[in-house]
Amino acid sequence: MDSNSIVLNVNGIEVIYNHVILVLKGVSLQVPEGGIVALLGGNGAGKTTTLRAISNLLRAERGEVTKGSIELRGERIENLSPAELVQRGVVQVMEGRHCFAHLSIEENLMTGSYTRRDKGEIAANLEKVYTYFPRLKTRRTSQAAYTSGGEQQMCAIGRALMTNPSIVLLDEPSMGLAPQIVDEVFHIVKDLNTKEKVTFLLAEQNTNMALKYADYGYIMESGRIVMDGNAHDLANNSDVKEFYLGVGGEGRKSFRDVKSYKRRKRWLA
Amino acid sequence: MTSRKTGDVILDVKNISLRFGGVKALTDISFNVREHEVRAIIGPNGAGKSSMLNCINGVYVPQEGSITFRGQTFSHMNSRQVAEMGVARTFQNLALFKGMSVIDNLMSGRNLKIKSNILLQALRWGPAEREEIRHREFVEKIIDFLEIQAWRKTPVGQLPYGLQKRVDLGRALAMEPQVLLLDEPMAGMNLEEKQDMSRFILEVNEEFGTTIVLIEHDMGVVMDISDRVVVLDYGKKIGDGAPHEVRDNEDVIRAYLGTAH
Amino acid sequence: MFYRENGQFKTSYQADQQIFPIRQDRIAMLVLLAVLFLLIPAFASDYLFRAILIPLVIMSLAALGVNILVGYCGQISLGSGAFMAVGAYGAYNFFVRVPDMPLIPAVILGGLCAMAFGILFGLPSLRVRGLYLAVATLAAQFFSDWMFLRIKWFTNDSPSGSVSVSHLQVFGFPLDTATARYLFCLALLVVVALLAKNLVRSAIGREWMAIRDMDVAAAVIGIRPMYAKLSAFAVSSFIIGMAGALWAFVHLGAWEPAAFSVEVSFKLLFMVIIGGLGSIMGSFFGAAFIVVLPIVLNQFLPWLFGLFGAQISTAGVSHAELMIFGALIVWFLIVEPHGLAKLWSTAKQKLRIWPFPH
Amino acid sequence: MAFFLETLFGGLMTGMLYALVALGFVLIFKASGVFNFAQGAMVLFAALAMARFAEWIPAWLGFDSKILANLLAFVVAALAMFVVAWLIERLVLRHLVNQEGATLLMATLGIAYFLDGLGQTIFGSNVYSIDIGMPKDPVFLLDTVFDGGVMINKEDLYAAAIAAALVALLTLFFQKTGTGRALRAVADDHQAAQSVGIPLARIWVIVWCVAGVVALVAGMIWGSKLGVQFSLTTVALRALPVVILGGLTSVPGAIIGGLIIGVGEKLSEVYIGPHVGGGIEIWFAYVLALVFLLFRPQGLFGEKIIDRV
Amino acid sequence: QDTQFIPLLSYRTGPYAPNGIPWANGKQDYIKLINERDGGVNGVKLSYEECEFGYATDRGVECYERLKGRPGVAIFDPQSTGVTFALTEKAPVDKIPLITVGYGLSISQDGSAFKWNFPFLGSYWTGADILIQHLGQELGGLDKLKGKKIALVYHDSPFGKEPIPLLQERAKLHGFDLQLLPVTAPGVEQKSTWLQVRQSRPDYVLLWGWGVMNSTALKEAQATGYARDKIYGVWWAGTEPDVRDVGAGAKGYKALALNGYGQDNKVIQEILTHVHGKGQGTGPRDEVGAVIYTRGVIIQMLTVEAIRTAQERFGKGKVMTAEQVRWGLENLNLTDERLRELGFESIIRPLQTTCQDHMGSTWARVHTWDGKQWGGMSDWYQADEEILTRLIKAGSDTYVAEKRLQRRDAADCES
Ligand SMILES: Nc1ncnc2c1ncn2[C@@H]1O[C@H](COP(=O)(O)OP(=O)(O)OP(=O)(O)O)[C@@H](O)[C@H]1O
Ligand SMILES: Nc1ncnc2c1ncn2[C@@H]1O[C@H](COP(=O)(O)OP(=O)(O)OP(=O)(O)O)[C@@H](O)[C@H]1O
Ligand SMILES: [Mg+2]
Ligand SMILES: [Mg+2]
Repeated sequence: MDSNSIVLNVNGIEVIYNHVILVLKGVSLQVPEGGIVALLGGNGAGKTTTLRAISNLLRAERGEVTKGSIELRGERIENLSPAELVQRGVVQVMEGRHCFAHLSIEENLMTGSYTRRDKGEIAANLEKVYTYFPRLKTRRTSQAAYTSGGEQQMCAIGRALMTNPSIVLLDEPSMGLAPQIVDEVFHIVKDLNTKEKVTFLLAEQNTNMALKYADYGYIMESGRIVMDGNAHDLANNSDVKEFYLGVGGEGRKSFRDVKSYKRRKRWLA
Repeated sequence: MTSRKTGDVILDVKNISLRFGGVKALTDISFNVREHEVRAIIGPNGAGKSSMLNCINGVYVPQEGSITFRGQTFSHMNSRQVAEMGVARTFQNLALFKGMSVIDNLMSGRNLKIKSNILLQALRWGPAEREEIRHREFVEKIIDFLEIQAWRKTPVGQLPYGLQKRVDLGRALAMEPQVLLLDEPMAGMNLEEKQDMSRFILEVNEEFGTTIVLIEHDMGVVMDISDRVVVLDYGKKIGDGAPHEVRDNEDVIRAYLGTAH
Repeated sequence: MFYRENGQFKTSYQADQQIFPIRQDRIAMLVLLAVLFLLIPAFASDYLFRAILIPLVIMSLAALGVNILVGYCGQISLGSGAFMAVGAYGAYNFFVRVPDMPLIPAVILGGLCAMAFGILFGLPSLRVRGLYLAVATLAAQFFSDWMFLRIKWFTNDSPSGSVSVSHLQVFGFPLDTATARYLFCLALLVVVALLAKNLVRSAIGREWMAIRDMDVAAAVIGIRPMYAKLSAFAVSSFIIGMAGALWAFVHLGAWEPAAFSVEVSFKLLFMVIIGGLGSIMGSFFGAAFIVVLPIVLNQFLPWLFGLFGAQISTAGVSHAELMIFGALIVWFLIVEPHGLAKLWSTAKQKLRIWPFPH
Repeated sequence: MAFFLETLFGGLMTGMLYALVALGFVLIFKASGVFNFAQGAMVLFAALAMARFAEWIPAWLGFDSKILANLLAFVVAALAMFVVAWLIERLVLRHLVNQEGATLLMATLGIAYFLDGLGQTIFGSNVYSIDIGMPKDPVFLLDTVFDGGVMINKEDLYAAAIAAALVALLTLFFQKTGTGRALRAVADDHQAAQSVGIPLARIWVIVWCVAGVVALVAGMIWGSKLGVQFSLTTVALRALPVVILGGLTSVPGAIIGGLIIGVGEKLSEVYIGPHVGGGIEIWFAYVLALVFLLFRPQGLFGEKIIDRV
Repeated sequence: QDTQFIPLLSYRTGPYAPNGIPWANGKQDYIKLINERDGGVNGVKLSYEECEFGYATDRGVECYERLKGRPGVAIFDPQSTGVTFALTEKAPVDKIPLITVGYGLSISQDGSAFKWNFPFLGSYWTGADILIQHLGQELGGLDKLKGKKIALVYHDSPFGKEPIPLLQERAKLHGFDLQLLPVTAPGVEQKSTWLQVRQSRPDYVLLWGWGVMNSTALKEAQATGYARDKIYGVWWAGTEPDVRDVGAGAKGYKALALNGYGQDNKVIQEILTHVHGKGQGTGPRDEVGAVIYTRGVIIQMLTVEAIRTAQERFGKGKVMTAEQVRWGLENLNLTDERLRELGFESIIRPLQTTCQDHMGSTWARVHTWDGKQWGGMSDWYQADEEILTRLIKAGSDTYVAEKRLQRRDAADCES
């Protein structure tokens, strides 16, 4: 990766929750300007934790970066507040939606424009979100708590877009979305990326989709990066194929047929 | 679809309509579930799938329609009755008991079966303790089955999402249900984990003959493991049939699948 | 270094389900009990008993009761003072109206009165939740304040409304020394704590916690919210009622309704929050914090100032005491929001992996 | 009839005074989901500051205009409340982001103790008076219609007017500005609010400042009625059913709740009290609030309690 | 052990601090005076320690437990009704006398049942009795009370409820109407109480309040237009903090005066010279001689005189045990002459206690607030023996029966 185009540089960070639970054990990753980087890995690998460390939402979870550094365009950001990061264009879409339950969908979206001052810009952003997610427009007056899971996910993504970000940390955007909308979300990502040069770091379980749209990928296991490479290379790696894409040697396996047989991942050896 | 036999209709949903103020979550939905089958419900976001499950287990009260379970017809049941009749479920937005350990979460699924009264429990004396241990043994089986031994005593709030989903399933299984309602059990999982989950579901279905109603957005999973599929869109039923029939249905493609599949 | 659980394998679920599955914990517990029952009575002064230990033990009992309701079942209650009052006056009425009523049955009957009262004021919990429920319980509090002031029958027609008891005895032994009183309260506390611990790790305890954590899901797995909530109110107010009876009979001897005012309710709630919601142990820590700390500060501060050659007036001490107490509460919460019990278990966790940092 | 009217008016006026204290609770709850146990302590602290500075400032500066003294004292007391708010955010709230309600409640209790101690250390524990020239004597209206007229207390009338104005102002603030929305967002989910760039620190300082000023106004009016001394903190306990009845999150709810509670407790004490020995108003207020809650568990104007799986 | 220890319970913080502070200061200053001027009691220096309890009963009991074991401890003044009730059970066990000047249990005047309680100078029963006598005198005879209406606005606690039996007795006797209006503690909200007063228009209101309740009551009376000069307070409602904040609004309000006050009294002058003059005053100088400050001084004087009396019997110049002090308390005889010597002649009336009578004197006066200060002292009244004795006998009989006590016999009186 070309080092001077790096916007986000995470360097050997260690994260501890609650003073005792060590979760990240020296994670390093780089996100280039205008790139889409995927962060892959199983449950509990530490993807969310990595994103939280970057956006500094960690403190609210009683977590702490104890080693390493995080730089945004050369500036150390470990001590900036999340709000200051949003000012600098870094926004995180949190896993599990976290919509403001008592606010209507539209109010939820409008909270995203808190750091924006220009009325015209806000209106335009709102319009943009509604064109991306027409479903939200029809539900705009409902209280977020009473919308369906997928609608809330859309709302959370839309809310982040309202901040006019330059870097979006997307945590499991496809979770709970219908296939059609999943496609759409990734299209939107691509769209923003090419048209507005928004950089994305996305943690995803849907490896298939993620590698299809990303330029570069990191794979995490139990708090470490175990593999990284171009999206294309990763997609062709045989381990990745078997464990994350479901296409072993003999093509896609049916979910009905995977029985107890399991091959150990090489990097766990 | 090997050794299992699907039996008679065990659950019959008739003309259910559900409204929240102006929002029509469900309009005149009817479908049935046969014993021992895996029945999937699919549909775009906000179609009313979760609401449908909520009607079945008494969380929501539909304005119209009735539900017949094992020959008994109800317009509304309370959750307790539903649970007593052997219907268990998992939740889309995890509804685990966050402050409790994994074991306690699963044990709470067995509460309906516990007979000792409060005094015996306080003394933890003879029969009460034996009963507790009996249930604990059952729960341990589920823990082994779901491969979550290592987290037995962890408070579930601290587990990663995917494991929480497993615990949620475990809690439902602990009820030894005849019908198991699963609301997006595989959301937020990677392929390997989805495979595990599918395996769990199928094994439950095959070994205990549990009837399964499944909401899922991963079409791969739905196509592979379900016997019949209902498709909802904006609260209306737009399709019902075997997976491949549904997949080729024009309406379904337009409303839900999009072109790619 | 020697605090390890590895090497201790459980061969039965029974063994695994013990209250203290780790051997070192069991030994520590036995030592603690020995200290409490044998060592302390041998050495403690009268002041320590009457002013600190007895109130501490009784308040621990009450906090335990409150914790069942608030910590385990998640129903915020500010009516604990009322439950204590009902327990105290209930026991009192049995005590003076039934000839030769011994202490233990009176205390238990007082607990039962509190239980009935608790269930009555627990009814709104079926509909009202959270802070809103706190108001329902405050209604109980103010109602009981009024009731024991106004309805003469409860106070055996004493004109001022204050009542007193004497000639306490347990199984024929008079409870007249501080040591005897302490041991009596402590024994009751140990028994109740054991029963309570059994309850919270049994089916009913799981029902309470399920209701607390996610009531809709609890209903779906067949837990009846009504039964769970009301049983929590019943058990909790029974224990609080007994504590109230002890507070009145054993600690105060003579009391007026103000002894169970709303401040007591608040204090009890604070004990369980600062100690740790949903932890039996936490109730004791919390009680110790709220009961003992102000007294310690009160005596320690003049000494501290004296060290620097400064004089401080009693008013100054008690203002400083308030400020330090407040600051300590905040500080502990920042260190560990889930209370002292959690802090304790984190410490144990660290000890277990010592000398490695994580 | 005249007496009934007097009781009614008395209740309404008392209710407005409760509402003034209730407002402080509502503000902070709305903005952070915290039930601020320190509200009573803040009222006392603010009132003490006002009362004492009104004495000290003229002494320091050597003038004796009462109006000027009160004015300056108000400003200085408000500044003191700003400092308090800022410190609370810095030292307490900032470290408790995303914690549960019970934890935060407890923290405000710590703050309450601290303020009680601090206030008495700085300002003393005696009775002090705030004299802002409120008229103390009653006026009698409609004396042509009723024998003896209908008595109304002017002081209450003024106080009620101030309370109403404050409420109108705050309602506007919440409804019409983006800040209002941000506050509600923060109350719902601290972490998510942070994630979209809402600066918690600033929001909290603002809200605690506003709550501090509300406490000051409440303290000033109650203090002028009762004298400034420790028992002012117990006024918070009287305001509690008001907040709950009106809904923890509703500014206008505080007023309506106040009026209902005020009237309810006065009528009950005057008409039912004598038959049962009197002294019932405080529990009656709570029971009244409870009855309303049974019909609307979130209070009259509170946000609906979300209940969904 | 060479000093006599006097524990001082006090509340300089909390809801009742405005009254608690001068009270505590007076108590301390008198001890200082004795040590400074006389070098102690017959050479036995007095030591003391203050324990702050914020008017909370449980903290008060803690203070008691903490201080009761000190060497040379003489006596306790619980300073609150709640603590008095709690200690009444404990004192006989610990053998420490309780001195409650002007408060506490009315029936504890009966020394044959309450060996350890000393409600000197008056109880709420004597207070209520004197108020009624005063009203009778104002009207020109107790018989004029017939058909009158008197409302009792009282602090809803044992303190406020104590006078009720006596007033009921008197109401029966003279045929006046007694209306009871409880005020929930601490008494910051009294609108409905005073609306009821306005409705029933009683001829007089008796105010049995404490702390903030008093000033609130007077303000509310003003706000509802009830004439302040028809309001009569108990002696705990007749001090400076009760009315200072109301100022002119309370003009004409009257209250019982248990004691004289003001800086002219000799003892106060001596405190000013020997204590404040040497920079050792506990509180501000201008508070010396205030009503409740002086009450503190009286309490301490009674304590000191009890020690002195005990020394007469058990050995001059020795530190007395609490039991011996109790004997002193029971055998006090403060004649006019003695009071003059002590500088108390216009503060209290002569006082003599016996084994049966632990009160010693039931005299009190009524004074008036003129908008700026207390004054306009009436003559002394003495409570009606006949009524009191009857009530006390009945009350203490019940008590003795309930506690299964023996009334003290002549031998015990000698001990
Ligand atoms: N607040 C917390 N307190 C304690 N431990 C935590 C906390 N949050 C996460 N963890 C632990 O940190 C580890 C990594 O969690 P993380 O959520 O980062 O994983 P993830 O890769 O995002 O997983 P998933 O795909 O399930 O979202 C897990 O083992 C989890 O138990
Ligand atoms: N309690 C409620 N109050 C108001 N509206 C509701 C409520 N529950 C559901 N709805 C609405 O009903 C519709 C159906 O919701 P439901 O949760 O059943 O959708 P779903 O099919 O499960 O969607 P998803 O796949 O996104 O989870 C949605 O538009 C939702 O907003
Ligand atoms: Mg994650
Ligand atoms: Mg759904």
